[in-house]
Amino acid sequence: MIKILLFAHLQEELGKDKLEVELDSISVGELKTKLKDTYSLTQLDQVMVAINEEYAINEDVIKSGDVVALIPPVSGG
Amino acid sequence: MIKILLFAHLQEELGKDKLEVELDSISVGELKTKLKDTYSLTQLDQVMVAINEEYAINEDVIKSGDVVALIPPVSGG
Amino acid sequence: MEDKLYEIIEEPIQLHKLVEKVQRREAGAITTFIGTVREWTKGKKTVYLEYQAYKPMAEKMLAKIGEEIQSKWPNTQVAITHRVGRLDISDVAVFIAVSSPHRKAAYEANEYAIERIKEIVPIWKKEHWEDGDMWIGDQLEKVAYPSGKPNVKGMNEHD
Amino acid sequence: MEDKLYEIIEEPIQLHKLVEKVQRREAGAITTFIGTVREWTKGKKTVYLEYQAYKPMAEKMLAKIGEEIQSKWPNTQVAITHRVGRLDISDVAVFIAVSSPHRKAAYEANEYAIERIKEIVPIWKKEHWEDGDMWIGDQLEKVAYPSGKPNVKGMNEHD
Repeated sequence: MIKILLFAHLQEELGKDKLEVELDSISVGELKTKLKDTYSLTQLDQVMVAINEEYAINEDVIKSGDVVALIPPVSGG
Repeated sequence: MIKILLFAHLQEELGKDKLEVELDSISVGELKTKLKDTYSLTQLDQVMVAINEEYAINEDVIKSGDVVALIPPVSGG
Repeated sequence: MEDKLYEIIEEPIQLHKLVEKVQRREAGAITTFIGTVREWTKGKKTVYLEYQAYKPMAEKMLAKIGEEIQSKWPNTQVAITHRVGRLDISDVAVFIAVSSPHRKAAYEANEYAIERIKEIVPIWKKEHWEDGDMWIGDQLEKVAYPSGKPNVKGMNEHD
Repeated sequence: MEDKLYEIIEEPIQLHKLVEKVQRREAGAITTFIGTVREWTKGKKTVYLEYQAYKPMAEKMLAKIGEEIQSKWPNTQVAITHRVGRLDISDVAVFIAVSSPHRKAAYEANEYAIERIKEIVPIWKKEHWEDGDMWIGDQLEKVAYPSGKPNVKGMNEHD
């Protein structure tokens, strides 16, 4: 199981702050495609992915038990 | 009468924080020469002069009643 | 170390406490940056802001910025606090303090910190105007990250 | 205006009070510079410092620096306090706060202020070491003012 944390407009679009998907392993790129198809999330191209609180690239592999975060362009400061 | 305020090492060299000289008018440059001769003040070349709280140049004229300050190179901050 | 140098908090930020975190006998200069909620942005009047953070990762990224600074400007000390939740006009959103033996490094490092916060720290701002609201992201102001991810290796250019 | 924006004082400087003097609804950024007494300078250990000011002229020159800043960086607000008397290690000698709608101006204006203080404000520092003391002047670090007087028209270059 992979836990996916949602923030900002993604959280509002889906009406929840996390998703759980039953998968053993998936690349970041594949996960983004899957999320686009399943939840019709917009603007996902500009969304970064963090695995266990570290930024990841499309080729990185997410494993069951990992905590994934979808990080829209940040606007702190 | 012209009042001359002294600060920092000048104050310590002369053992006082002001001088009073009986003059009607004198240029800044002339005053510096006079002070060098009379009080053997050292390092007066690098000392600025302010008349009534404004920086002055050697050609400016000091008049009786003015408050003059000898301003050694500053070191605030 | 009793105080956390890098913090995401919900309460008002205590300015003098943050300065104390970086004050040292070898420091001659402390610079601070205080980011406050501005009333007008690009002609629109802000009523209030809402900040959200991915807190554990945000604190980790703030600490990473501190490490970057200490490697670029040796013998600096850094503390950063970002507030989240609802913030009204003039409230302090972010507070950065940098101490250094000499002032030049303290200014440069401080400016570097705020630039990097805007690049890599997972914090989001929602603008609330009189006629609506919107989550703000760099997509509204800048191009997308060309490399497909934020420059997490350390910034080379200031804007 | 209830508070003085430009002050020479003998008591410890209250940081948050100075920040309040420049906080405004149109400000999005406040930068501060806190100059503290450093223990080691050029290999010599400072025991304490003594600052002396020609107070009325010093306050006038601080105000002049504020005016220069407001003409170079429009819509900034500036407050500067310098402390005089005996200061121990880590005590705050000077505190500069600049607010601005945007951060770039707040950083630049703040750095300009400290550079200008070191040029034109009649304040002197006496170093007290374990084996002696000395009034410090720029003559020990830099050449004399080339024009025979400090550049009171406004600085053009930063060092």
